[in-house]
Amino acid sequence: MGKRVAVVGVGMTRQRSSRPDVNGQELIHEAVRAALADAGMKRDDIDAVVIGNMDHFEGINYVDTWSVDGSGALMKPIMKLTTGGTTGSTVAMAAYYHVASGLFDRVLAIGWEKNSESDTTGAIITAFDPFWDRPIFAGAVAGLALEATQYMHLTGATEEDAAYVAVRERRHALNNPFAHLHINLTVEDVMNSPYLSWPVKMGDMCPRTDGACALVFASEDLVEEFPNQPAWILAVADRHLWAYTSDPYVNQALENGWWFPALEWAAREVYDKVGVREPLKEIDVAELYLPYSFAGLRYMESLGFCPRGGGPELVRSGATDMGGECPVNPSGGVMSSNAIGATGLLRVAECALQIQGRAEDRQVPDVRLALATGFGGCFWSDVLLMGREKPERSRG
Amino acid sequence: MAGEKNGEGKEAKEERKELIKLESGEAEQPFRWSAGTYGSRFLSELRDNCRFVGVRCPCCGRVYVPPRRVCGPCFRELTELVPVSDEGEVITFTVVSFGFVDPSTGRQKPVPYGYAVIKLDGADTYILHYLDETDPGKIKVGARVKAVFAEERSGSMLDVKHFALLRA
Amino acid sequence: MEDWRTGQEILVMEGRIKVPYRWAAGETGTRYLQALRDEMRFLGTRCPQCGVVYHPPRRHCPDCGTECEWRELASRGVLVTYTVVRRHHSQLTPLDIPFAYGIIRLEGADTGFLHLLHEFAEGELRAGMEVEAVFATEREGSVRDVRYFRPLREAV
Amino acid sequence: MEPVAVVGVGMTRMERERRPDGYADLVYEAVCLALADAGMTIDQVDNVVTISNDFFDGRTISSMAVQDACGSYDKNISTVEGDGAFGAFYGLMRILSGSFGTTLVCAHHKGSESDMSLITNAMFDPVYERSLGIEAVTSAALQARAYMDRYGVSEEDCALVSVKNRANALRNPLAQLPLELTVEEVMSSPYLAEPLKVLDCCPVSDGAAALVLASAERARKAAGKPVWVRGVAHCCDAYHLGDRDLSDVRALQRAAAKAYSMAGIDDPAREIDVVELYDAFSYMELMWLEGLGFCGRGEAGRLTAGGATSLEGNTPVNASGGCLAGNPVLVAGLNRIIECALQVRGEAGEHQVEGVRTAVAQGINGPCGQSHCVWVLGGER
Repeated sequence: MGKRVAVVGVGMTRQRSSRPDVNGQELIHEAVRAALADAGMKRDDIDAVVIGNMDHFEGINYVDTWSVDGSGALMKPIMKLTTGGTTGSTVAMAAYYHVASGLFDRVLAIGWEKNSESDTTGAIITAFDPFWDRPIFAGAVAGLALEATQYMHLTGATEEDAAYVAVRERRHALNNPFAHLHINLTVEDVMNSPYLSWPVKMGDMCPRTDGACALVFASEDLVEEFPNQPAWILAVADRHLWAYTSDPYVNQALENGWWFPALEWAAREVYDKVGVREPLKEIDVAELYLPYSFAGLRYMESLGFCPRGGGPELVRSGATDMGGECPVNPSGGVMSSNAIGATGLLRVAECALQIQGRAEDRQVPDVRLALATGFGGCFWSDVLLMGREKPERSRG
Repeated sequence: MAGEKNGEGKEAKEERKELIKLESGEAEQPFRWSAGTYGSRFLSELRDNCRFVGVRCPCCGRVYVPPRRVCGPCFRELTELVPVSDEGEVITFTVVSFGFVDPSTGRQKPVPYGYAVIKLDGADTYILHYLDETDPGKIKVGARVKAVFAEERSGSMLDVKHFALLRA
Repeated sequence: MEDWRTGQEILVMEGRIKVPYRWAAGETGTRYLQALRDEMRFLGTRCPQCGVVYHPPRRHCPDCGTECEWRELASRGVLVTYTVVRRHHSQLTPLDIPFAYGIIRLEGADTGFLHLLHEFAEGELRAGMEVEAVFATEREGSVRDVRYFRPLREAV
Repeated sequence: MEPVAVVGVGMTRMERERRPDGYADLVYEAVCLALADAGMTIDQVDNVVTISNDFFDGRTISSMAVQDACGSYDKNISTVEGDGAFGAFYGLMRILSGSFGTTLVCAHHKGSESDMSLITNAMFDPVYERSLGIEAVTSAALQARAYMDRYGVSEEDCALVSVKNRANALRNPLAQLPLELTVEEVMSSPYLAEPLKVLDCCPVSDGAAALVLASAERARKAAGKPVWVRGVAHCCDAYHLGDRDLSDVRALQRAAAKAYSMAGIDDPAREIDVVELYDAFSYMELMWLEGLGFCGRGEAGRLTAGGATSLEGNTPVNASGGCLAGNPVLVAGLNRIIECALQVRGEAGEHQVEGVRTAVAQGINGPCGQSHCVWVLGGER
C-alpha cells in the first residue's frame, strides 16, 4: 500500500506580464527558494525534483537538465513531465506518485513559464497536427471560442453569462498579491472589450504571464517535521482522451450527452474514491483551471456543481463568490495569471494554502475539502482532491 | 507562505535600466513530417480526385475523417475505406480577429478569418477548416457547407481553399 | 481484396517551426553581457558560502543557493578540453571549418565556460594550454562579442 | 520496495526512415507487441505513461498524437519528456503507490523527420551557449577528449566498442546498423568533431517501444515469465559543461550505487550478467561501464580489449548492438530495459547470453550524460 502524501511547503513568484530581470533558471529559483523556506528545509533535504513547462514557449529542450541551477536538482534525481496546459497539475500528480511510491520522502514539484519570451499563440499552434489542424487552427483563444459557440448553441447561455465569470475571477484576484492582473472589471467592461475570436472577447481571456510555482510534497512518515499543517492529497485522476483538435466535439455527441468527458470521468473517479456525492455542498473551495470565462459555466456543470446548462444560474447566484457556498478561484484563477506550466500547480498550491488557513485576504473560512483541476491539450483534464484530515489510506 | 519579493516594482525599474534580451532571429526547426499511410491516402484523394475518404471502425462503426489507424475507444485497427461527402454541417465556429505569429512561417497570420468544426456527411469525426465568411452574425451552428477546392493541389488540407456556406 | 494500404504513395510535408524567441538575460546576465560589450571585460560571480567563482555568472550558487557576488576575471585562461569540428552545418556552424569548441577556465574563475577557438595551427590545441579572447569590433551584448579564443601569443 | 515486474515487452524495428508510419502507427505496433507478449488485452492495463519530446516531434504536447494509439482511452495517463528509462521509472512508481496494478509504458521517436543538430542545439542555454552552435555531437566530442586525455584512452579503444556493438547487431533482427567492421575502418571514417568519427556515432533512427509493468499480484496473471525490478535510481549532474569535469561520472556512480543497494548488489562485475547501456557514442560505453562500477576509472578500454564485454565475455555489454546499432532517442532507454528483460527471460534470440540472472540497463538525459537512470532487473524477486 502506498504512502499517504501531503503538501507541506508552498512557494510562488509574483505573476507578471514579463520578467526581464531574471532568466528562466533564476525565475525557477525564486519559487524553489520560497518553497524551501516555507517548509523550513534546505536543498539537501530534497530527495527528488519534478519539473514541467511547455518546450516551445521558451524554446528550450531538456528543461530538466537545463534547469538544475535554479531547481536545486544538482546531484539529485530530476524528471520532466509535459502535457500542455495540464502540465502543472501533471507535475503535482507526479510528485504525489513519487512520494506515494515510498521511494522518496520529500519531493519538490516545479511548474514555470516565461510566456513573454515567445508568441504564445504561435507556440500553442504547434501543439496541433501539422497536417489536419495546424494550417487552420489559431491557438487556444480560437480553440476555446469554438467551445463557447457550441456551448451557447446547446444551452442558450449568453456572452453576458460568461462575463459574470470574468468579473468574479478578476474581483477575487484583487485579494491576491501574487496575481498578475489586478483590475476591477464590470460586466459592461467585459462586454465592451474587443473580440479576439468571436464570441470570445479580450475580457473573457486569461493573460500571458511569466511566473513559477514550487511545492514540497512529503510522506506521511515525515509530516511532523514541517512547520506547516499538512494539506493532504486525497485522490488524483486524469483523462487525456483525444488526438485531434476537433475530436472532443465528436465525443460529446457520441457518448450520449457527456458534456466534457475528460473532466467528467476524472472528477467521477476522485469523487468516488473520496465519497463525494454533492460537490457544491461538500467541497469548501475550488481552484479550477478556467482559462476563459465560458469555462466557468460549462466546467462547473461537468464537475457536478450544477445540472447541465445550469452554469449561468450558479454563477449569478453568488454561490461561487467569496462567502458563497463553494468559492471558486479565490486566487483570481487562470484568468488573472497564466504562466502556463505553473498554472496547474498554482491551483494545487492555492488549495494547500486554503486548507492550511494561510491564504490571507483570499482565505475561505474553515476549508476541509478542496478541489484543484488542470485543463489543457485537446480538452484534457487533471483533477485533485485535497483535505485537512489525513485520509484513512492512500488511494491516489 | 514565503512569498518572494523579487518582481515587485520591476516594471517601474525597467524603464531606467537596460535589460538585455537575446533574439532567435531567423532560426527555425525544419521538419519532414510523414503523413503516414492513412493520412497519405486522405491527402492524395484530395489532391487527385477532390474527394474525401474516411475509415470505418469494425467495432463501433464510427467513420473517422481524416483517417487514422486506431480507434481510441475500441483500441481496434481500422482498415475499411469509406467515401464521404464534400458537403457537411457546421458543428461550431469562430471568427479570428486577433493578431498572432504563424509558427509555420514566423510571420503574422492574416486576420480576420472564419473557421469551423465541420461534420462531413457520412463521417462521424470532424475536421477543421476555413469558412468563406467573417461575419459571425451570418454563420450558424448547423449551417450547411461545401468544400471549394483549389485549382493547384499539392496533397495538403489547403487543397481545399475553404468551405462555402450554402445559403438557402 | 487487396489491402489498400499496400502500395499507398506516402506524402511528406516539408514544414518548420519558426516561433520567434526573445530570451531575457536577466539582471545578472545583462551586467555580464554589458561588460563584454562595453568594456571587453569578463565578469564571474563568487559564492560566498562555497567560495566557488562561477563563469558564466550565476545569480545564486547552483550548489547551495546562496546569492553570489561579482568578481572580475582575466580575458585569458586555460583550455580544459576542446574538439576540432570538421563538419559544417548550414544553420549552426559559427566559424570557418576547421574551428574548435573549447571549455576555457579564465584566470580567476573556478569553472570553465564554453566558447569557440580559432587561429590555431593543425594539431596545436592541447588541454592545459593558455588561450586568450579575441573580441569583435562591433559588439552587441552577446557571448559572440567574443569572436573566439586563440592560443596565447606572447606580447610582440 | 514492493515487487514489480516487467511482464510484457514490444519493440519495433529500428530504421533510418519509417516513412509509411507516423508516431501513432509506431506506438500502436509496439503496444500491440507488448500486450501480446504479456498475454493481456488493453482492458488489463490500469494506466499509461507515454514518453516523447516536443522538440524532436516538432509538436508541442507531443503525446497528443498517440492518445488513440496507446490505448489510454478512459484511463489515467501521463507523459514523461525524457529518455525511456526515466519514463518507465514513473510507470513503476505509479504501481508502487498502490493505485494501479499495471502500467503500460510506451515511447516513440522519428529521427528521420527532424534535424538532430538543431534539436540538440536547443538543449543549450539560449543566453550563454546556444549561439555558438554547439549540439549533441560536438558536446560529446568535448567529453570524449576530456575522458581520453585524463585516462590515456585511445581512439582505437573507443573504436573497438563500435566494432563489437555493430557485430552484436548482426544477431539482432531489429537493429538498424548491423555491420562487420574493423578497428581500422572505424579509425579511417571521417571526423565529425575530433576525436569522434562517423563510425563512433549512433545513427539517426525511427522506432517505438512499449513495456508492461505489473505488481506481483498482477504479474502472476501475465503470460510470460516475470522479470523483477530489483533496483532503480537516477541522478543529475550540473548543467553548464564547464561546471562539470566532463571526464567524471559521479552522477552515474550515485545512481548506480542507489540502484545496487536496492538490489543488494555489492560487486557488479561479479553479480551482474549482462549490461545494456546508452552508447550513443563509442566512448560513452567505456565511461558508463566505469561509472556503473564494472572496473576502475580508465580501465574500460582494457576490459573491452580483453573481450570481457563481448558476447562471449564475462559481462557482455550491449549484446543487442546498443544505440550504436540504432538510436531512436527516448525509445533507446526503454529498449535497454526491454533487452535486459529478454536476456533475463532467456528469450533474446540470436544475441542471448548464457545463464543471465541479473541485468543492468541505463539511460541518459541531457548533454554529455548529465542525468543517468539505472535499472537492475532479475529473474528472482
